[in-house]
Amino acid sequence: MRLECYNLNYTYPDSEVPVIRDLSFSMETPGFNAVFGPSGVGKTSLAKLIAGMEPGFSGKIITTGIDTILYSYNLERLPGWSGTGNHLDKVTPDGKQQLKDRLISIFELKNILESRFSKLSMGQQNRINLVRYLLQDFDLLIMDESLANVDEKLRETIILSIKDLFPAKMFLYISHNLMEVSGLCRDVLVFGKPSGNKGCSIIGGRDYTKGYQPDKETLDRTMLEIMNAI
Amino acid sequence: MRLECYNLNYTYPDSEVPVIRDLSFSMETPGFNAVFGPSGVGKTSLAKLIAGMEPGFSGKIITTGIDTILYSYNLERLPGWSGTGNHLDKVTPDGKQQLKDRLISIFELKNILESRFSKLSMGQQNRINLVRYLLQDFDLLIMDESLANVDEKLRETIILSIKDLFPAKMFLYISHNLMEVSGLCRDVLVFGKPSGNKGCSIIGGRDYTKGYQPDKETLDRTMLEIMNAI
Amino acid sequence: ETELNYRLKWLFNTSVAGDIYAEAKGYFREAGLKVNVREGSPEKNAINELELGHSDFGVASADQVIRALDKGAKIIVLAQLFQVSPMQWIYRTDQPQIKTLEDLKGRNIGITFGGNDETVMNTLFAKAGITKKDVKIFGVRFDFTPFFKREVDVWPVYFNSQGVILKDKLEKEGEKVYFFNPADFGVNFVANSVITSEKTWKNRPDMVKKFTAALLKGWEAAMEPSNEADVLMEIKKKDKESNDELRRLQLIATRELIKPLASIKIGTIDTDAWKQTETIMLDEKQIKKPVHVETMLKN
Amino acid sequence: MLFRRIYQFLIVYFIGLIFLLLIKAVLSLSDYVIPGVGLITETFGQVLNTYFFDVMNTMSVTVLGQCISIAMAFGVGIAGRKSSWMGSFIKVTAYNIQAYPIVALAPIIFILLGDGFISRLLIASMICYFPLLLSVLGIMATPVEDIEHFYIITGRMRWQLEVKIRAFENLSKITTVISGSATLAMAGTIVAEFIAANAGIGYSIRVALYQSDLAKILVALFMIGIIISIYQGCLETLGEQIKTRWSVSKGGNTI
Amino acid sequence: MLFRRIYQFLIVYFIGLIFLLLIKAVLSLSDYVIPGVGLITETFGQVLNTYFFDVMNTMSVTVLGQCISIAMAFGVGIAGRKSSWMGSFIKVTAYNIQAYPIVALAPIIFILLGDGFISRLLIASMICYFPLLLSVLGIMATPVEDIEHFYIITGRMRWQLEVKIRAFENLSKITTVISGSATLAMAGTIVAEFIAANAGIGYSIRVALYQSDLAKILVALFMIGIIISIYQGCLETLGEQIKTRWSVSKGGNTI
Ligand SMILES: Nc1ncnc2c1ncn2[C@@H]1O[C@H](COP(=O)(O)OP(=O)(O)OP(=O)(O)O)[C@@H](O)[C@H]1O
Ligand SMILES: Nc1ncnc2c1ncn2[C@@H]1O[C@H](COP(=O)(O)OP(=O)(O)OP(=O)(O)O)[C@@H](O)[C@H]1O
Ligand SMILES: [Mg+2]
Ligand SMILES: [Mg+2]
Repeated sequence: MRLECYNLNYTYPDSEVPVIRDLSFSMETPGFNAVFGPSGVGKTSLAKLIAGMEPGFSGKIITTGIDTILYSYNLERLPGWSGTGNHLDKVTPDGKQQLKDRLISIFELKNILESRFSKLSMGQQNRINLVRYLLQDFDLLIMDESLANVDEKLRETIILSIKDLFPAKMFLYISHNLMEVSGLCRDVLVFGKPSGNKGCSIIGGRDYTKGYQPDKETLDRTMLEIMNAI
Repeated sequence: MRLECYNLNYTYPDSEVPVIRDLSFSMETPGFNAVFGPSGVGKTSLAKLIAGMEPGFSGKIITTGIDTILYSYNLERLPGWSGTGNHLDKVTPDGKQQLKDRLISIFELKNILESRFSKLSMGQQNRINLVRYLLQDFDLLIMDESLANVDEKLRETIILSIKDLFPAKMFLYISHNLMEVSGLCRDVLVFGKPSGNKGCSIIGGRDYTKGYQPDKETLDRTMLEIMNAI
Repeated sequence: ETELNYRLKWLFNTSVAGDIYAEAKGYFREAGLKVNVREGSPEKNAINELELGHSDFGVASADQVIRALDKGAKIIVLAQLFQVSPMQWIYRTDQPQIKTLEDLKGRNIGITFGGNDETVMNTLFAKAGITKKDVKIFGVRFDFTPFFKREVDVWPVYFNSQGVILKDKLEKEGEKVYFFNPADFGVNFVANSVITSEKTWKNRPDMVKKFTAALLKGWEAAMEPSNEADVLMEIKKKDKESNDELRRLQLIATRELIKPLASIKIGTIDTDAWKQTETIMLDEKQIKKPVHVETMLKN
Repeated sequence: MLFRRIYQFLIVYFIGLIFLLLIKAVLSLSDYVIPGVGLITETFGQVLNTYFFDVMNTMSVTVLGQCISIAMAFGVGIAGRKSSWMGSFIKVTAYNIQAYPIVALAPIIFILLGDGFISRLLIASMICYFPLLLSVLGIMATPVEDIEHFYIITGRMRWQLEVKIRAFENLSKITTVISGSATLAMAGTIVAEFIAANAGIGYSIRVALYQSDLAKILVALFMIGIIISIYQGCLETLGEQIKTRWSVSKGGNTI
Repeated sequence: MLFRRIYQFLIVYFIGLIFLLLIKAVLSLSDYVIPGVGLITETFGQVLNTYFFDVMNTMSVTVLGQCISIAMAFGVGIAGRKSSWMGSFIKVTAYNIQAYPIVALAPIIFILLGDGFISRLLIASMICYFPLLLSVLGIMATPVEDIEHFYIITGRMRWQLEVKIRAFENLSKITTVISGSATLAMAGTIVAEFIAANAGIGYSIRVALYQSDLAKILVALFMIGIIISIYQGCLETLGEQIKTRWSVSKGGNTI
């Protein structure tokens, strides 16, 4: 099971400059992988191509063994006519009740299940949105800054739990947090600065799991490696 | 010139639990200060109280020497009928042309001034939005996760430049990035976990300025101090 | 050349043949007048226009005139166009003919509520001692479907316009019709007349005379059978909607009403009929007090 | 709120009346063209009672007609929201029928349905529904991407849900249009009565019009105005309550 | 697009016609109740030409009337968007005037304005503007907080800007309503002609009704339908272009 891209090129319909130029990479699944790079470099665009939301690219995206791809992002909203807990129940497939309760407790959402989405803080909105995606059936879940407004500590707990709970799934985590990406992810697809000539490369992260003992030195090395690839 | 709060209490109109309970603190201005704390703890709520956007709180907010308070946040949008550069021009007060050009170059926005806001990446949207606030006349600018979707490197450059360019102004920076808050800010108002009994405290950050030499040890100590206050 | 406006009561059609003809043949111009002949409707009535100064002359039915007098308007009647009221009822010949008012009993009769056919029919009922229980009243609107579908037996029409059209339509389907004319039963409800405001009549008597003379000359000429082809051609220019044959039949019908006898001069005001009209309206409580309409009739 | 509506209506009405009376005075017109205060007051006394019941009669059709219109507008709006062939066909049908003035369609309606209550109701709803339809179409055709995305990508989107999401996000627009359309339903019913019925205020207006009795028309306008104000006031209050119930303020999510 | 509109209209029209003819056949109604194919075809040939020019005449007023309506709707909508006393007063006025059927107002309009072109135009715009107003009110009264916040907090908000922001964010709703309201303007003009004018298809319909000539009415409906379809097709194309120009898709910002 691999996610492979070959010679991907993409230009937005009403734009002239391509956002993605001749991108090729390959990632093994399952695993918690990341996409990293400066703002505006094309991470979201790539994610949408992989999720099949933007047609009209050239090149190949091969997803062997990956049938269901979900794309989630941090600005999504839940409908407002009832509490978020209610919406969560509605989209929980049969048999995943326990998983739901587990996630609610990990994501620290117990107290806000009664609230309407619009009354939540930004981090709460991020979390409730991500939970409903995790409850769906998927092979690959793209999380485009899905936890951007959550505090670092909780974010780490969440990511480690996701890795623990979904060992057989693939994740593509888009984040601007270098430490997180270096420490918690397996393969990191790093986008070089468009102005530079670095292109894209895949760098191995530390892929820590629950209860890890941080090894400062190797982590720093990975971080440096990633920064150099930009 | 100080920003002082005494015995602040606030409960949202349609809610029962107070978000802010008996909060008192005081910050000297000018300076680049931060508000830090777990998601959902009341940072945004406090910011809105200070900006005068939510009436109906009890307690006192004293803003001596602070006349104009602006509140910016990361989900704001610019109107869509013309390019972002055009909108920026429209809201640039006379005499601030140079500052505008300066900021555009620091924020790396040159290439996107022609684009409509909706076509920008999230980080680009964050940046163009913040630039227009910096061009206004203000004494205190609250930045509620205003750079949440920008990569860390650029974010640091931006913050250091802001400190450099606006030494006489006060900033309240709400962020989930511990390192940034510890290193770059002067006073950090840390919100304790609502479940805990820590309350709020002000912890001094390293307040680095342009061209700083990071001192790992003291920075780590500050970070620890902040984490302990939560 | 004096320019003035003349507001008709209804749309251009054959029943205003004389008005069209007077203008077309230049009778007004000969009298030194330039007359704009304009169509009317219930919403645009001549009496309002006279007062507002939008028109100088107009056509109104007697009930309108009497009502206006009752409300203090100053109206002068210059000529009575219809000697016989065109306001009649049509019914099919497969129903017994209405020979006496008694024959109305048991019929399903159409009435335009608020229209003057209601007033006329009520008067007829009163005359014959018929109560609302003896007949079935049906509220009429502008479309004829209920009559076509035989839901109503006796339907109010303007004899010389709609009457002709309906007669023609039914005849095409092999059905014959009768007309029920209230005048045959002693109810003379005056219809269209030429009017002007008292002010105009007093201040510009010359112009009034010239206008009336030219108009009536137009009517005389239009009703002259030998001019028929020419008249029809002039009408056709204004009323493109109906076909030639219908217009010819309408012209014949109009002649019967405008000039029932060769001896009657067109425009003659039938003072008794006016008085009767006023009496009827007073009885029907359409006006509050006598208005002495006869004092406003200036032939 | 309701009270405010009523006295605001009274202000409007009396400004209009004074304006007419001024014209009467300036041009020294007779009572026939513009009735004087005396005549209006007298007519008021005479017909107020009758007209009140006439308007109430009309109101009963109005309310029903409005309900039907709302149902029709949502039905057609939902069916025609897609830019597919069928959606466009439904729109063309709806639009074309609307372009026909009701007076032209009335004969056909009467042939098909007779001229009873049903025709009156149909005409009223036809006049009222179209403006509703336009709003509903506009709302239903605009995606709310940040909410709909989840349901689309997970294959959970059903048309009912789509409609619910879009309606909820535009709740205040919808309540504005619905409570505003009450006046259209009223006007529609009156027109229907004007051309078809033997009852209701529309019928009374027709009679007054035939008799050129402007005083009666002014009284009718007064009665219509006051009752529609009350009705609308009630609708607005109801709308507010629905909004609060269904939880309002999609805004607030961040600011 | 335009072509599609036209043939879709033809389908609608002929379905309606066949339906009528079926009723005629089933109930064996005579030609004077529902005209037969022969009579319709014959009438078609006779009046098609005249009616075409009548409809074009009507169209000229329609277009002007629609422009005025749009201006009026935006004027009143913008003035009445606030929930202040004045805003509510303007709304009450607009709503009440709308509740009055035009037939009841017509005599007053004629008294004030005479029966020329102006009255005709006024009546047409009054019928057309109200539905537009409802949409505009709904849109103008709903804040777009994430865009407006900056301008409000920096004290830069002017009503023009507010209107521009809200209009732009709801552009597709507004174009739907505007292009849809073309049919209302048409219907309004026809009604105005019906009661006021001596030209246009409304006038011809009145004459045909007076003559009880359903065949002519059917031809008139045909001409109206086909021309309104073309007009609307053009408006929609224009709307699309405006949307593209003013840059569309407020959505897309993140997804
Ligand atoms: N719909 C669009 N049309 C045209 N250009 C677009 C569109 N969306 C994004 N772009 C441009 O494509 C580039 C890449 O955008 P993308 O959103 O993929 O960046 P990103 O890597 O996700 O950045 P960020 O970290 O800021 O979210 C940007 O320069 C952006 O301006
Ligand atoms: N309009 C509202 N009505 C009721 N409760 C609200 C409202 N807005 C926020 N809250 C609640 O108040 C609490 C604090 O919210 P606030 O947005 O201030 O948090 P925050 O510290 O900014 O969090 P984050 O870091 O996630 O943005 C949350 O529990 C939230 O659910
Ligand atoms: Mg992105
Ligand atoms: Mg917040």
